[in-house]
Amino acid sequence: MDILLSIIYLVATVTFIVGLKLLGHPETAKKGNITAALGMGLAIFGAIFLSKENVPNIIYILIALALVVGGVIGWLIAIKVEMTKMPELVSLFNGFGGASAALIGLVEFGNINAASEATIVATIISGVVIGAITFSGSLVAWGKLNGSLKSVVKLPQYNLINNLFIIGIIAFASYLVIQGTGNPLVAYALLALGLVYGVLFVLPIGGADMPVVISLLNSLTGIAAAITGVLYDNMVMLVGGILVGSAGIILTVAMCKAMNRTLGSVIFGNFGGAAVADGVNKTLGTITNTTPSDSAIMMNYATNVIIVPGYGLAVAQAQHVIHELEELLTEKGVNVKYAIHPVAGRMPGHMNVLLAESNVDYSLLVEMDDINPQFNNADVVLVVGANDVVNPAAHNDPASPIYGMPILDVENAKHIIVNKRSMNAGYAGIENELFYNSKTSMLFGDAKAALTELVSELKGM
Amino acid sequence: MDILLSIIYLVATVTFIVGLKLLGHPETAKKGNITAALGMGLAIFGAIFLSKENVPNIIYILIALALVVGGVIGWLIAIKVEMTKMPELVSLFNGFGGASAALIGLVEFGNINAASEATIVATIISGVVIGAITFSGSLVAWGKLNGSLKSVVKLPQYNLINNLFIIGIIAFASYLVIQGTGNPLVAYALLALGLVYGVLFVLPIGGADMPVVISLLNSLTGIAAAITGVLYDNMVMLVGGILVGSAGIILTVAMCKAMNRTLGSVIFGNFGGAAVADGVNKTLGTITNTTPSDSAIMMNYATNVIIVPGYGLAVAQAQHVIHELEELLTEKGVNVKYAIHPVAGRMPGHMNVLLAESNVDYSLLVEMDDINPQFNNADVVLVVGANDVVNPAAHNDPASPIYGMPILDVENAKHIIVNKRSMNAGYAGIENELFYNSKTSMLFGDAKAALTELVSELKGM
Amino acid sequence: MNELIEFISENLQITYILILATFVGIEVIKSIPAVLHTPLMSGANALSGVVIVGAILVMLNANPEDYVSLALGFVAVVLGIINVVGGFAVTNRMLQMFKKKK
Amino acid sequence: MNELIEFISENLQITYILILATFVGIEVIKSIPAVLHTPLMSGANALSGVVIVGAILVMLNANPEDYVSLALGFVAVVLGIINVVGGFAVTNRMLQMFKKKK
Ligand SMILES: NC(=O)c1ccc[n+]([C@@H]2O[C@H](COP(=O)([O-])OP(=O)(O)OC[C@H]3O[C@@H](n4cnc5c(N)ncnc54)[C@H](OP(=O)(O)O)[C@@H]3O)[C@@H](O)[C@H]2O)c1
Ligand SMILES: NC(=O)c1ccc[n+]([C@@H]2O[C@H](COP(=O)([O-])OP(=O)(O)OC[C@H]3O[C@@H](n4cnc5c(N)ncnc54)[C@H](OP(=O)(O)O)[C@@H]3O)[C@@H](O)[C@H]2O)c1
Repeated sequence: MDILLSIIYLVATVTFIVGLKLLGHPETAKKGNITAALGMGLAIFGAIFLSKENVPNIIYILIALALVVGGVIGWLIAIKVEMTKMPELVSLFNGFGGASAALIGLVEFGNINAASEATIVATIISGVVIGAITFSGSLVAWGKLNGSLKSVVKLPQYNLINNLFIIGIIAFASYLVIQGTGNPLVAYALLALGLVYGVLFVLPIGGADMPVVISLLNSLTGIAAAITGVLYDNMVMLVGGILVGSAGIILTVAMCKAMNRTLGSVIFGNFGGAAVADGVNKTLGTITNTTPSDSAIMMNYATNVIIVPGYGLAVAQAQHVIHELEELLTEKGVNVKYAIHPVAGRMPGHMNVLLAESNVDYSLLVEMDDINPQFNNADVVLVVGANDVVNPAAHNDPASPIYGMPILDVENAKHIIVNKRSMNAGYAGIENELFYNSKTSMLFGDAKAALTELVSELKGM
Repeated sequence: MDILLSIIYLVATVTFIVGLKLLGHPETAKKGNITAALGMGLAIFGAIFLSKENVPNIIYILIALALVVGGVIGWLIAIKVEMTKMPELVSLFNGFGGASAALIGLVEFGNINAASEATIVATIISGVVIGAITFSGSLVAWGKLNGSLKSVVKLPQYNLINNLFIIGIIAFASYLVIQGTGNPLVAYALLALGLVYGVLFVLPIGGADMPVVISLLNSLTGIAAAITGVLYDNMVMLVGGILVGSAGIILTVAMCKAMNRTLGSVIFGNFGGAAVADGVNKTLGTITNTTPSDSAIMMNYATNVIIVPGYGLAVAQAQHVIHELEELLTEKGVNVKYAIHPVAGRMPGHMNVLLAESNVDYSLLVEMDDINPQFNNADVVLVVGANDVVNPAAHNDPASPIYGMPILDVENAKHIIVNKRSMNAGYAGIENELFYNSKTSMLFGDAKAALTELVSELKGM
Repeated sequence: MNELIEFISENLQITYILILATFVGIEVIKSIPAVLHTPLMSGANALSGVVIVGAILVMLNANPEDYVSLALGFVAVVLGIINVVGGFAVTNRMLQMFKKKK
Repeated sequence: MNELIEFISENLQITYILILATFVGIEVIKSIPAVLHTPLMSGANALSGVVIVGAILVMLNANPEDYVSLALGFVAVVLGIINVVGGFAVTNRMLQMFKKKK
């Protein structure tokens, strides 16, 4: 193997590790991304020009064409898409990576012959299957997130069916490895099985759990890349793939933990998506209604106001109005901050991304652990489209599915105004005692409409 | 290579990694140590019985003898030595590891012949040199810590001499690698050079900096082990050695950071050890003296007392008296806690180890970050033999060598009693404004004597 | 089980590399703040596009007459580079959102 | 420089192992509390005693008539095992000091 190429791959691998490390800290994250991207460029460059000599020119032309076409497409999608559509985009891209791995497997399958080693056959087959699963799974996740695939389709006994299905695939693949095969059609059969399993796997999982699923599928793509690396004895694919694979698993678990769930309950479905409200019959007391103008008065005379944004703010696309509200209050001498719960919304960092879109000053966004002691001093807390992340059941109802999840302690404030459209539950599908608290007033209505009214009332004061 | 042995080495390597990981958390540290020890036992077992067949019995007998003799010696030293003597013990053990690496190099040097590859020659030579440096360096560090080597010997221009010396060794070694050698005496020459350099390297460094030096030498031993691993193509030595090498470097840097020093200033000597008091001529005001009986009265009527132990407590071996004092006060209804600064004393964790020896309840030891906000509520702070860790210059004198080091904010308490023998400086060799604070009273005397008096006064109340 | 042992004995160093890389991946990621989960996922996704190196190798090794392999390889390269370029670009955009404004 | 490139090309996988192990060592240790510095140093010291494996190999490979090698190997094993046993035992004792009393 060419020594220069080896060193290029080595350098690229190191940039991947360093890039991932840097990505883990807010201050260095951008640098990390660029580092890893440079390493990737280097690896691609090396692969094209140093792997093989005497390649016909037509092949170089085709590769260049493919790179330009794909590169432009990827770039355009990436810069055009709205910020709030990013998770589904990641899913789509991830699916493409999986498809690429599956296609490589397909081609290499054609080169299998009776003399092929079992290890080689095993890597090719698992590349095809894993690639296919990530491809179709990612596409389903993408569809769910962007709304084209609304419903949660649960076959009866879907857990059993899925498990049997994957066991069947593994058995078939093992048979092929041991017996060997010459028939290229078998490769397409494996591909088809993988595709079907990917759909079956993701379909029953609730839309809100998709970030976790995407992270899991992402980890799988990494493993597919590592397998391809074993096939070609290529270190950058091997190490890079394993890195993504193991980092992805840890990330998946971390995401579940932040939502107070287990990976098992996400995959085998406990409450995500189609869950039914729990304990709706319990009498929790009465609720107090308020109007935009009353709310405006209250906030106008407050010293400290904390805004708690949630999923509803994103749904209503009310990030610009809320920013206007915050600026207006600040002008009037009110001290305004945003309380950011780590899993508010539907993806980690959702609120940061959303509010950044409307140019909210980053220093006003306060993380949960830092803001919690400040609720004591808050005169008014405005909860906009958030529900689970302010549900006191997490503290005091051991039977609640969110029991133990850290929440924003809005109850400690003097007054709480909650804006949502109805008394419907949030993601976890449970009642929220907070709404019945004597300090709480409910401001019903779509977030955008209600906040717009609030702002115009405030302007008139 | 025997597959079983490979797997044993693989498992041992994994236990090393997992062991180190577990060692990094207080709750799992003990498990980590045991995990790594089991892995080491496995590796040794595998090396003896699976590396080679048809070894004469006499050799097995000799190995067994060596293991028993060394094992018993190591075990006895380890369990007999006083807790406060542990750092020097680590240094001694580390020196033995280095010596072992050097001896292996010596033997292998005899097997070098004209046909030996340059890589092999290079590994053997560096094994001898690095092993020798760690051996003699560790012994000097050991001597300094246990007091048998008191003075800081600084040759004139020692930094220059040391650097020239090591460059000379490297040049000589490179020459040998390139030219090859058959003369076994050369090996002894290398050994001697390494031994001399180890002494030269450690001798000018102040005794108080020894923990840092030991950590650095420990890292070097790891590298020596890794080099030996390359020589024998032995993975457990290779990976284990590199792990210790890189972890040791990070640990060394972390230790320096906790003391607000740089590694460079430790090695090339800024203030460690022989530093002269700085700004002694500045007039800092007057000091207030107090007596054991006055101090006893003050503490008797306090609600909250915080004890700040420092290096002087260890010197005076007053850990038992202070525990008695604390128990007495607690009986009288006073709320007593210990404030533990991370670098109080002369090794990290020194105060924990010291106070644990006298059975102080672990939950009374409060780390700096947690205790600092509590000084506001403290009626009396009793500083026993601590100096730098309570020096406000770290906050407010940018010219001070300790500027920027986090300290215990004892100044916030209502009264401060400081026990030490004189107005002498501590490790950093600088004046301490705290002693001149109007809230501070000085209780001069050896810590053990003064506290014993204090306790008997208290008993009489 | 037997296959696994065989693989290890034949690829001992690869096995070490796999294990060490797994540890690096785990250690590097654990204990990162929740707000960075999404950019990190996106960045890791871009990295998994390294599979494009394999797609390039497929094309380089393909016989210029073997249209099926060429076509599959071509598609694989296109999809792979979309993953890489799009992945890094999206990550970069996300991270831009996190930077402190003055 | 040339030697380095030669070493890398001849021992490519070893190079990866070295680099990855270095990262593991760094990542595993960073951000540990200061009180654990001493036990950790002690534990790492015990681990560096892995050099005893080399000492054992020296003895196994020695010719029973070659007294010099045997003697040096013997001493190396003794010193190495002192480092290992003593190191783990001391670490254990230190850690015992840290455990919560009831
Ligand atoms: N961030 C993540 O990574 C992530 C990923 C997956 C799941 N999750 C989960 O998602 C939840 C996030 O909590 P959350 O408090 O942000 O949201 P939530 O608990 O899902 O509640 C959102 C609330 O917003 C209201 N809403 C919806 N549309 C609205 C509109 N147009 N105007 C005003 N209000 C509207 C809804 O009530 P109405 O229908 O009555 O209006 C709903 O109760 C957590 O349970 C978390 O575990 C988070
Ligand atoms: N912990 C570590 O890992 C480590 C390692 C190396 C260096 N260091 C450094 O060591 C220093 C530790 O600070 P520290 O406040 O604990 O100690 P310190 O600043 O060294 O001060 C100790 C004080 O104790 C007094 N003393 C000595 N013997 C005594 C006795 N028998 N009875 C009563 N008092 C006695 C001395 O004053 P008199 O002579 O007047 O009595 C001295 O001022 C820091 O600068 C730190 O950076 C720490």
